[in-house]
Amino acid sequence: MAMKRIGVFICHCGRNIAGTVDVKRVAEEIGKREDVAFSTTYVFMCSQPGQKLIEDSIKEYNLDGVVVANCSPTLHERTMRNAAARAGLNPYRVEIANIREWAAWPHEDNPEAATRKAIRIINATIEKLKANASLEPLEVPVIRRALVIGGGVAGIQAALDLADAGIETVMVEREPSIGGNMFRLSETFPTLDCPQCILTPKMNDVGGHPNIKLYTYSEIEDVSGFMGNFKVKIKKKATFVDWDKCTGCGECLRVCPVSVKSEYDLGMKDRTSIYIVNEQAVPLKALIDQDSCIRLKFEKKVQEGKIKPKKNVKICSKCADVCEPEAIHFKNNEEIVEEEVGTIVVATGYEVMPAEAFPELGGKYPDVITALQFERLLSPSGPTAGVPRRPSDGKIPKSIAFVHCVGSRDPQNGVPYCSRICCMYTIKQAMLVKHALPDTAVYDFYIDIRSNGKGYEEFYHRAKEEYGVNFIRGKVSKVYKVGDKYRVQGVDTLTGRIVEVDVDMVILATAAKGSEGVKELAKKLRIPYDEWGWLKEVHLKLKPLDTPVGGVFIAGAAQFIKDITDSVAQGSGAAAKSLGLLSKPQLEKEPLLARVDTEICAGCGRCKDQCAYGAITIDPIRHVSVVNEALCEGCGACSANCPTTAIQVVNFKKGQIIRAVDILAEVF
Amino acid sequence: MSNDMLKKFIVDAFEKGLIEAVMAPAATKDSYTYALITKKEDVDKITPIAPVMQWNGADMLRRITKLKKSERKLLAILRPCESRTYKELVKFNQINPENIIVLSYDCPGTIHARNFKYEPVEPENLVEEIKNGGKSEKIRDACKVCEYPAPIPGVGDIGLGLVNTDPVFFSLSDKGKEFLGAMGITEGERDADAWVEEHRKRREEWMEKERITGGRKGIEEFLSSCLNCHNCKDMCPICFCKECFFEDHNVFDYESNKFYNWADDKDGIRLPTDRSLFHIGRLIHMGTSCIGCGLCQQACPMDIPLYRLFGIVGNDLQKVFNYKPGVDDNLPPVMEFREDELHEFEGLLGGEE
Amino acid sequence: MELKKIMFYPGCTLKGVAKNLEDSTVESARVLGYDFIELPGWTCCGAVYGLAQDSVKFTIANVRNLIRAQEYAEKIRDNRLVAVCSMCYNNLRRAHLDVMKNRDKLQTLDLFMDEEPDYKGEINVQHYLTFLKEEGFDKIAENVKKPLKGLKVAPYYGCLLLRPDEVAIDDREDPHILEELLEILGAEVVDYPLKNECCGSYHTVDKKEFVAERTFKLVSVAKEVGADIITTSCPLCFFNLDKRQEIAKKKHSGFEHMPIVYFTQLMAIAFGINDDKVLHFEQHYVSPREVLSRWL
Amino acid sequence: MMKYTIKEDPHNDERVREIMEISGENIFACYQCGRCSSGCPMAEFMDVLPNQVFMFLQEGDVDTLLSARTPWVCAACFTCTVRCPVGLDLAAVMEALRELQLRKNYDYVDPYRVENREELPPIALVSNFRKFTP
Amino acid sequence: MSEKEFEPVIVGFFCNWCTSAAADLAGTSRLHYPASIRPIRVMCSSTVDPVYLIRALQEGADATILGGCHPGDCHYITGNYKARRRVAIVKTVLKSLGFEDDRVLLEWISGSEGPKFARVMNEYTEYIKKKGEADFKYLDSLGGE
Repeated sequence: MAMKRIGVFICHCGRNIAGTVDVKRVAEEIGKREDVAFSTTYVFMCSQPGQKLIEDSIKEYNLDGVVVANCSPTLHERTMRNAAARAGLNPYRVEIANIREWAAWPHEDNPEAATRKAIRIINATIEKLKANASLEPLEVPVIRRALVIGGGVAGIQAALDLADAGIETVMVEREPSIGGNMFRLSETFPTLDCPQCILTPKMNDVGGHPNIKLYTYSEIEDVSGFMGNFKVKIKKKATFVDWDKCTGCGECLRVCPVSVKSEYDLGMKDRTSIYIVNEQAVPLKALIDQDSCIRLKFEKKVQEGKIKPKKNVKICSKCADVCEPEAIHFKNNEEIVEEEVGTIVVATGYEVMPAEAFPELGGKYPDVITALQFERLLSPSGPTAGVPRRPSDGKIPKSIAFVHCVGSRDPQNGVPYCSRICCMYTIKQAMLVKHALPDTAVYDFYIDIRSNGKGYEEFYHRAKEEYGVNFIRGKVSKVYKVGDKYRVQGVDTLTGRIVEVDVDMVILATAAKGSEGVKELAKKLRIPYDEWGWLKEVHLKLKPLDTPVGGVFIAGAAQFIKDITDSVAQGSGAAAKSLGLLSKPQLEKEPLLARVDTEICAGCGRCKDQCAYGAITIDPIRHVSVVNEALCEGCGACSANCPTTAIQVVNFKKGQIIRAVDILAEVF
Repeated sequence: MSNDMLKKFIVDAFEKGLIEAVMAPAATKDSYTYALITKKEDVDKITPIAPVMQWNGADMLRRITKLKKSERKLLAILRPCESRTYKELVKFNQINPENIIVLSYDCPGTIHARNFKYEPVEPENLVEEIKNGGKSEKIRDACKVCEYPAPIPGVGDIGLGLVNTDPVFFSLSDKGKEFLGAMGITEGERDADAWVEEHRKRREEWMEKERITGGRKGIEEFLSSCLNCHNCKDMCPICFCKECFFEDHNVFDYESNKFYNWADDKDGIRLPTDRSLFHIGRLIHMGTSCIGCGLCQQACPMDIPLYRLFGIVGNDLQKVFNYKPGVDDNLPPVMEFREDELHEFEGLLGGEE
Repeated sequence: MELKKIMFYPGCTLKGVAKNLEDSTVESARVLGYDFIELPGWTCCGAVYGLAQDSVKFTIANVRNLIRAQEYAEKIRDNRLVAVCSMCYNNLRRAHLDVMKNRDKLQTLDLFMDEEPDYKGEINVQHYLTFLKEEGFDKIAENVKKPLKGLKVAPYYGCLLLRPDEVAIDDREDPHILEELLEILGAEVVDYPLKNECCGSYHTVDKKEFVAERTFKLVSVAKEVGADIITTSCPLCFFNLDKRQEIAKKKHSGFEHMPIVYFTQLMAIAFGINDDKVLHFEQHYVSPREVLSRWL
Repeated sequence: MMKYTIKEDPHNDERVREIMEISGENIFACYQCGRCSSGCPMAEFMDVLPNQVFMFLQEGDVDTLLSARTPWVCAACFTCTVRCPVGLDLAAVMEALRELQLRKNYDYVDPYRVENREELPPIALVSNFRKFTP
Repeated sequence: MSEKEFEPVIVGFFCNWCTSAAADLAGTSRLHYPASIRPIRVMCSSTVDPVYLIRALQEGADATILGGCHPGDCHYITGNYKARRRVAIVKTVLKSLGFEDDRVLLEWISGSEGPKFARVMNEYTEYIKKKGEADFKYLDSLGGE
């Protein structure tokens, strides 16, 4: 039933509105409407007395609808709705007419036009309000479990915080061990802690936590459901080893005859075909890489019919032969498991562009490597035990050049943004080189040093003053090999001179991007991402951890490149966000959702394909559309595509909008 | 002749157990209507190739199968335009194609239902005309400028060739191939390209000439005799809504002051107010899927040549999306979207800034 | 064997100081089955492309050349116009792309040249290297009679085959097309890091000392990476790298000469041609005869 | 070393604008990474480095550039253009600086004083004269 | 009507997450644009039924603007792409019938683009002012010549 006793409350907002808009005249004009029972103005509607005025008026005039004409609804819609609710009026019978940002301010040069526009906006709002339904928030049950995708430091932190709060948490990590990029690092700026010392306790906590269910070497296959009720399919990739039996003793590694580049060491070291990622891996389990294993390659060829097995020929099974617990079975044990969770934290991290992407900077030479690769060479647990050596010949470098901003801040050849962590890790690496090799000369070619964190600027000065790192302001344009050396062709933009230096190694601080495959994951989760693979937050400043999909949060470098401090903070933040949802037995959901009038719906499916959330299905028996309210986000894409009024968003019905449009469009 | 042959084909199919029912036109006193038969003894009651198209046959199939798939094996004899409608309606979930075999033929076109009433034409006469590649002058506008007068591979299942040949059957789908095989019929060929091409040439010239231009004046004059009876919509097979948006009283009922305001502001208004908007709105809602059967025009009691409106604007819309309704396998433009497309519709002068 | 007719744009320099480039190009093409026909009525390409946005004067000569090619293309039914001089290639191709991208400019030009037919934009300007690659390098392999085994060659591209991006015949930072060709000729290609660095270009006219410095660097590095010889495709690069060694030598005592050859000369030699009328070694300041003696 | 007084907003400087118009480039996009200079084969012969050219322009000091050798030393090899992170066509800006002079009939090279003309490749001569003499 | 300077009526449909926010920001930044812009907030550009646009034009608007998030930035993931299809349909129908299709404007304006919002509103108003009254708004009336 259309409302007949509407109250209109026009805010002066001090002089913000009243200085331009003739609020008295507006109240008078609007008061003439038959359906308006009461209209008034007040200096600050959002103040306590202002709200009281609305509450009292609702009671006094028995109002069945309220329009508050004030500022943007993003600011005080909730305030006003709560005020109405206190007076017993359904909050969905309150609408905001934004006459400050949309009338008073942009037209402060023309008070007459601003006043007329304010009247028009209020009239249109009343037209829309009149057919508003009273609504109650929807209640959605909650599964009190959480999923964390990504086992880097942000994910680890999130999982531990959740698990410690008593939430059963599922963690899915793509690699065979958790630890992420942080575990690859040598030491961390600006404190120079070693991640092997500070991260392993946390990793072990995850591995042994009674509330954490860990799936490593696993990927998300499919996500369905909605906030509080997600169903997640997880693919456990084939390891060819029974992890229940494997003790991680490492005997198999000693006998495997195959040698391939180690992913964990970013190609700086070789590993065997059956391998354990590193000595501190969590879980500490062996797995076989089927692309390099002699036996599995042979078996695959036989299966494909490419070769016929000869009798009595023993194919390599050296690892299995030495495995006492008989864990190695060579069977493809890929498996899909299903988990139900209430919230999801996405902490998929980052990767860096490869050196090969920069041929002009010598990326094709073995001794020109990315900073992340160099981390392995600087790491005490790395292939060179922390004393950097040239990958090409194992020589100790007498001179090293670092190049900042390789691909970063370079929209033409890389990414437009600053990769944020390179300045600091380059300075750290320069310091570590000087630590390990005091006689080695270090040249650091930078454009700007960005050291905006606690203790960061001081750290930079230490490198300059105490460690003797040579900083040269100017971007390197070319690196090439001459004899045994690499010639770095740079510039010093401060003295205005061309600078050339021959060094033994060049470290490129290449640009960071979102992890590989994150876009596919984002599509499964229905969350937005940008072209470089960073996941998008709802609001950069105020909602940095939220995604538009309720119950899905992002943390750490998945959102944008971050240092460890920020990643950990975000991990905790996302955990807290999840806990907020999971702490309630029921979730409340805005009821402004699509509804189907089954009398009118012809079941054509035009709405179904418009729904980005998969909320619409066609009932095969009744042949009409059905909306899953838990999935619906209320965008209205379905409604706009419906050629009739069969599916509409509650309180945004077509008749309501058209009536508002009628007011807005009229010439008089 | 052709009809007799088709009837024989149908009897055969019944006997071989390949079908359990047939939907095809049947003569009435002054016209032809669609009929559903379930016994081979009833075959004589139908005229598979009829000179009038009172309804769009796909619309009839919609009625039969919308709620549940066809319970029996049904052979539907449809004109090429109807079989395109059939394919389009399957996409809109209005027809369940299971258990349906669609046969279409080189269509001689149909006579306007009202003209036929006063000046009947024997179906075989029309078929005779196309055998030599000609086409009667009496047939409807939409038929004269039909884009697809011949069966289209992938649309329907079985084709019957009549142009430049004695009747030949050929398959249009795997289902049709199987069917013909089971019937023991060898597939034939015939060359109708020139005949089709002629239609298309005529169509282009016609579209150029008959386009409604001039904006308000053009459309108002074109619709000046419109009764707002909505018959065009009722006959449109693509307008399958249960209740038309433009008939929703919640949306379109107004209090009197609104009417007076309009009259004040626009120096007088025509009543009813939604005459042109109804047609334009219908174009917006369904134009991308307009098959061009022309039944809107035939249904108009005031003889407004509506095919000039729906056929031509529909064609323009379909060009934008590079979509041929009832022919393409992909979804109708209103059911999908792409991330990188249509940039010419963005911004002030089209395209990026 | 019937030779396939292909339009060839020689450019001014090939008609004079770079006879060695012209003859070795035409001869090597003949071995491969192409008759390189000089584009009738060609005029100078203008050597450098005008970069001012508000001027068309540098485009006009090249569009006229393209119109000439358009006329002749109809006769031989092949719209490819092959140039071997990097500058000519760069100018013609950029003129083509420029007017195709900027139709207003083309209209202005058409107005300028009202006596000429309009340019329709269908001429495919190619560098000889691209042409060869498109036709298939295996054809070359079939014709190698004297593989240049053991000859250490530094491939030098210079600027204009690789920059700006829209006319680049290969990856601008790490091109390989010349390497591929040289390997097919049997040569040992050295990794020459300065292969895409500028030789100093036309400054050779009034700032030859600068150019000599470039030559010194380019030749020295070639030597350092183990090359016996540098190969190039541009007559200006050739001149600078070859002739300016004279000044380089005067300025840098330790400097050693290195012969410079066109890649087409190496092709000709590998194809078994040993004729001074084709190779014109007399035009070289640093004679390559000694380095190449094993194959001559 | 020197003091330069900025008298008006360089964004409004007529000559800066003219340079932007002739070159079609927004010189204010430069953020001084220095990659143009470090890659420039002729940089060692320049009195103002390419990156500095942009700083001078951004400060509105066109005079210094008009009397500088740099634009005339640029060989238009496009190394800077293709490597510029913000996509500036530096070669076109150098050309604009030359054009500013050439359009005032300023002679930089006298063709009659070129030595050994006959041994020089015609493309070198043509380029040289086209760049330098109006 | 004709004696006064022509003040166009432009109805703007602004999506809640981007263009409405941009309008808020333009207001907060005190950027001025003509009061001829008559705004309505909708949840998403994809929520706008093409009939709304046609309706606004017939009711008296000289032009309509549909403002949404930039491609790839839609709060509802892909709403703006759907909106673009609908605008394409409306514009094509208008053009096909000989109406001016530039009376419907589709713009991507993000929440941070207050200045762009004001600029588009100014430019479009100016543009429509030059064009004069819309033919479509007198559809089925006796006036408007």
